[in-house]
Amino acid sequence: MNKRKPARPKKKQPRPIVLPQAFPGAQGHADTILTGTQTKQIQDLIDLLRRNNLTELELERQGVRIRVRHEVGMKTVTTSVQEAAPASTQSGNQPTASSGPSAEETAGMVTITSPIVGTFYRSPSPDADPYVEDGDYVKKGQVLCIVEAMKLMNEIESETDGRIVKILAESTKSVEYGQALFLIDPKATQ
Amino acid sequence: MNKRKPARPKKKQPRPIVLPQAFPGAQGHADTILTGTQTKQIQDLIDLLRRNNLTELELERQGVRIRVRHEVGMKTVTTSVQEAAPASTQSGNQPTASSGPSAEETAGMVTITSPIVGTFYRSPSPDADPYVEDGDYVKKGQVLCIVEAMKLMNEIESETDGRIVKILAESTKSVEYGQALFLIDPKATQ
Amino acid sequence: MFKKVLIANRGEIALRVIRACKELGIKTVAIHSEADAASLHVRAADEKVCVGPAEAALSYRNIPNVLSAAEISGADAIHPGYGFLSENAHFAEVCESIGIKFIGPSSENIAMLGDKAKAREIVMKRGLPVTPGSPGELRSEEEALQAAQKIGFPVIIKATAGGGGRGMRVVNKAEDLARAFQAAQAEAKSTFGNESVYLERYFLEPRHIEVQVMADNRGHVIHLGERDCSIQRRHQKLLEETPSPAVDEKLRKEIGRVAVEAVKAAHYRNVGTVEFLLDKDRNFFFMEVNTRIQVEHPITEMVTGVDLIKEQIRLAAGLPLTLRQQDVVMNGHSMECRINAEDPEKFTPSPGTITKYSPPGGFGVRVDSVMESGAVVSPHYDSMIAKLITHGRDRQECMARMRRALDEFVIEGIKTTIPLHRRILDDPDFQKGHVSTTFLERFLAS
Amino acid sequence: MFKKVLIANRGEIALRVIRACKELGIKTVAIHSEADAASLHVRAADEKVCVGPAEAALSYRNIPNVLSAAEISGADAIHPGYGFLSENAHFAEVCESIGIKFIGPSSENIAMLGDKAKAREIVMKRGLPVTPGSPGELRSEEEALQAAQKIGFPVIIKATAGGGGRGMRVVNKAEDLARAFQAAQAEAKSTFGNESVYLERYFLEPRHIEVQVMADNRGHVIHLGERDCSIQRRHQKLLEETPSPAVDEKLRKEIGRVAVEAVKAAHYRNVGTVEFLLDKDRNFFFMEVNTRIQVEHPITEMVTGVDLIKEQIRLAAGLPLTLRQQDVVMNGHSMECRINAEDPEKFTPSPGTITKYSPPGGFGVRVDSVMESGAVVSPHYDSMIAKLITHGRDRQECMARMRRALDEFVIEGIKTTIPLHRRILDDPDFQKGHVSTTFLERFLAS
Repeated sequence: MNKRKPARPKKKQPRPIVLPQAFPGAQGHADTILTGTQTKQIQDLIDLLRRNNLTELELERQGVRIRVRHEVGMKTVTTSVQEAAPASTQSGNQPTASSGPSAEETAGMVTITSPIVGTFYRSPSPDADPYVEDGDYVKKGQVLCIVEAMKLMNEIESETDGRIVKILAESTKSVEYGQALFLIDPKATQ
Repeated sequence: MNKRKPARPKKKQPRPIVLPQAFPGAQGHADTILTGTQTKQIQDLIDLLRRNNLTELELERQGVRIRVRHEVGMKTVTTSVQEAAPASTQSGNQPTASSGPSAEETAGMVTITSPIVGTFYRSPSPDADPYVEDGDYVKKGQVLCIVEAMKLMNEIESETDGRIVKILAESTKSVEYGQALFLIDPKATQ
Repeated sequence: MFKKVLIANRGEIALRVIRACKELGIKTVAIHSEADAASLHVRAADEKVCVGPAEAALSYRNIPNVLSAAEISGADAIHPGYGFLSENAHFAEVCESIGIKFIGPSSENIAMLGDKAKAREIVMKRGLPVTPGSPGELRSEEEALQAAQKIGFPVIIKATAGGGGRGMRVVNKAEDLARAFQAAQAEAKSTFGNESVYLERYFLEPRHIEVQVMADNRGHVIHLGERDCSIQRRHQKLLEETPSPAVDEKLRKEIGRVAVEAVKAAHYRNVGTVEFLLDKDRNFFFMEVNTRIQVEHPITEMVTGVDLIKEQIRLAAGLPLTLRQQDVVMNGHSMECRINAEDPEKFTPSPGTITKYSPPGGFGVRVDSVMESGAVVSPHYDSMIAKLITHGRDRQECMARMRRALDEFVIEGIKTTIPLHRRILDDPDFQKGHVSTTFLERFLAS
Repeated sequence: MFKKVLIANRGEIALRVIRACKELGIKTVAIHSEADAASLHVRAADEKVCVGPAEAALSYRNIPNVLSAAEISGADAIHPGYGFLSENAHFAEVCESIGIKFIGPSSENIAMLGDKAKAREIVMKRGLPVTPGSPGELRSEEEALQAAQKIGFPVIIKATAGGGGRGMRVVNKAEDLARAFQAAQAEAKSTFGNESVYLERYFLEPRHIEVQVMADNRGHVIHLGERDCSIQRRHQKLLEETPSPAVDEKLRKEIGRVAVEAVKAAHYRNVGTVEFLLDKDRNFFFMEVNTRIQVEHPITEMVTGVDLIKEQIRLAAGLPLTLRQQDVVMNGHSMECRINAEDPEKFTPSPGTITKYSPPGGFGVRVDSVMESGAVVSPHYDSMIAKLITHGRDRQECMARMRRALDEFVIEGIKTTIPLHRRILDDPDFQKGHVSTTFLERFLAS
């Protein structure tokens, strides 16, 4: 057995595609929309934003619309870039080039992020049903997904009761530390 | 005879003091006020100004007050710094650390600048009277001073009729190309 | 050769490794904490993975996350840089076990040489000179006196559990030993709860001399000359140079031979550094082996022309040394000033945003840094933000070049040690090369 | 040694000279036009004098103002850089006459070698190889045929008053000569109003090889190896390297010897460059002597470790050479890419404000430039805004390093030739070192 292949049974999915620079979640079809040069240009926009202390910077070009927000009262560059990251991450799930959910959309939502680096799986095995689907109502402590790292399956639980508003990562793809996985509306009741 | 000494008779003035960095006209007593470090700090202020597209930047410290102006609508870095230069130049004639004449003061005035690099003399010889004094009325074409360069005495003439409002350079000191020598009020009539 | 290398580090050394990989045609994966997302080392890499929050223990030292990042990115090797996981034998071992090449020595090398007593033992067995000291704990004043007389005065009594100068006593003559022994024991007990003490030769004004070595998998070992790292503050190196003003061609050959022997005795592989104390009479004593690339490696690169990071990668890939000892030629002189984000007089850290950054340039000047205008110096990590390295035909030219490069270097928004380095460069003793590890202490006191 | 040097130039070469002066402990005076008041070269100097408006003829080439600036600032020497007044024999002569040292050769050297026919004559007299050609103007077709048959085909007919390719005809065989002769004469007459033509050997794919020389006042002359400057566009060098891929140790010795002989024949002093054509059969022919420091001097500095600007200053101060020929050792390989503010495809100038400037760094990378974020590239001057120089142990490493340095170089707000250099570095012929002065033309056409 190949030492480096995780010992996951019946695994048929392709090897996770590597995270492209500056777009941790922009995978699959999104790759064809955002080339390396474009992601660099976007990084430059982020730089531009933090240097100029802007609150928002919007760019539309060749059908790709990028929107980077910067909260008033931000202290450091680092934080501002972190703020920007989820917006670009979400474009990975929207390969038709619309922007990610705006701050208005995520207001009041709970974002479940990955606590480790690894591979994201929506179901306990390739043949099984996903743990949760869009629109499902979940309970605090309910398993939402698995992130596999070092051959270990780490179950990620919901931090809140609520309804799954959006699944932000793609099954079998790699996720970074802090990457947004689920958007949950805690105010939604069944 | 020393080849490098200009062949000016009865010359008793000390050899011109060298122009300190960033303060072409800040000579004599001004040297003790503005050290090399301070001029660098002021250069930094100018950099700050042009980077930030400010209209004015004022600094008061240890009795030295520096004021740098920036006209609205300036296009290039270069020009903005040139704009700033005359203000600092004038501090050479005001070793008591006041700022140069403001834009309001120079409005409507004609500035006579040096067309060459050389040594400024207010009189045809050390024993002679100055060509002009503060407050004198002058005619267009009247000799105002001499700028000596390459052993040649270049007479600088007034470009206008008017009254000498201010003499901006000190006799026997060196002047750059473009350095302001006299401020003349062309509207003043005798 | 490797196809893709993950760099398990941050800042200038991460960028240094990325540059070497690019020149070798190897793809790179940067890891970063949340605090470093905007760092130049992240943008310079082909790919990047966030491995944790700002705290290094949870990100750069987080072994599961670092290894997962290597797995998901498909990296076939990991370069650990210096610090963080670079001398962690367990990490190297896990890398080996999952088939990812650790770019450095074997985990056994790291474990063995990380135990300073063991390293000393190996080197002593080979008949090489180590700092003279008591074999172990001293049980009585008599034992202490015996050991001291064997070694010769002055000696220093140290707590075996010690550190930070506590429980230490310097003794200049036999009649002072008994009292110092008791005092050291008492202080050791009150400070560390353990009265065990030992004794070593005390060197008055030693130099810290280290020798760069390279070893391939076939057992060939060469050295690339010495570095003089005597300008230190509290064991933190501030300024390094090569060649050492105290080492001539004969001594270089001798100390180089001992370094190579020591490394051979340990069956060491890859790039490493053997550290020595050099006393005023030009006797040298083995101290330890550093099993990583060191901060000050660039000065050796400048005089030898050898890219140590590329060699490290090549050696880790199993390639043989491309140089024989006789091919190593030291040309001219090189110095490195470590530019730290610190108050240059009080040495208090000075994190913050760099409002203006303009590095020096021109002939013989090298800057290794990820700083730029707008970059943020985080309080979470080491304060070193840039390495300024100069090279000249001789020490004189090298110093003159460093002086003008320090004058050119513009870093605004935070305080840095640039003014301190200017002062050191202006010091007559430093200019003459008359330095020791006590230089900076006296210099700062004056 | 001089106390204070005025630098009669602008941009990167002015900064280069200021850096050398600082390292030698010499005060500096920058001159500048009104357009350059904010330039880094002005801020880097100890003093500065504005010498005129933006137009170079009225400022940097304005001899009275430049000399007055030296007088009022008390400078005892003037470094002319390259371009502007650097090869102006009259300027050098006036400097001499007023007791200000011109850092360069004597005015007689400049005048004599500035006359290309004269330089050729001196070198021929010494029995050294010059490009074969007709002795002077050709009066008739018969004279032309005689000369061509003596030299051998192909030949090129040129207008004596010519330039820019007008009045030129390449002739491959004797039967085509008569018609080409008439056509060239006619074109020369219509273009320059002077039908006088001459004839030279035509080289199909020559290399431009030049040899760096240094001569002191005692008649000692050495050379520092060659530079290959074959990558040119319309006689403008774009990329230079040393050693030349076409020159081996034997040829280097031979061409170096000829360069030294040529310089001795001209009683030349200070630093200079002897230019040669190298044909495909490795025959070389003297072309001319450049009596100034050249743009591409850094690559020679990188491989020899010799600071050419400092040597230039020392030699001008009357000091003897510090090196003998046998002390000159070429270590590794070096290349220079000239970064111009130009469209990389159309070569149209691209002046403007640089919005972001971030130079590459690390081992083996040198940048000579006065650019910075916010700097303005003026349309009044040469478009070269930076020189990117790399050094490696061999040509392969040097190229890999250049490639990654080009990738790292960020210049925004204007167009630059960086993309063109990337393409050249990726070209298989270039990578093999198979280049000639016709390389770029073909490269751009493909």
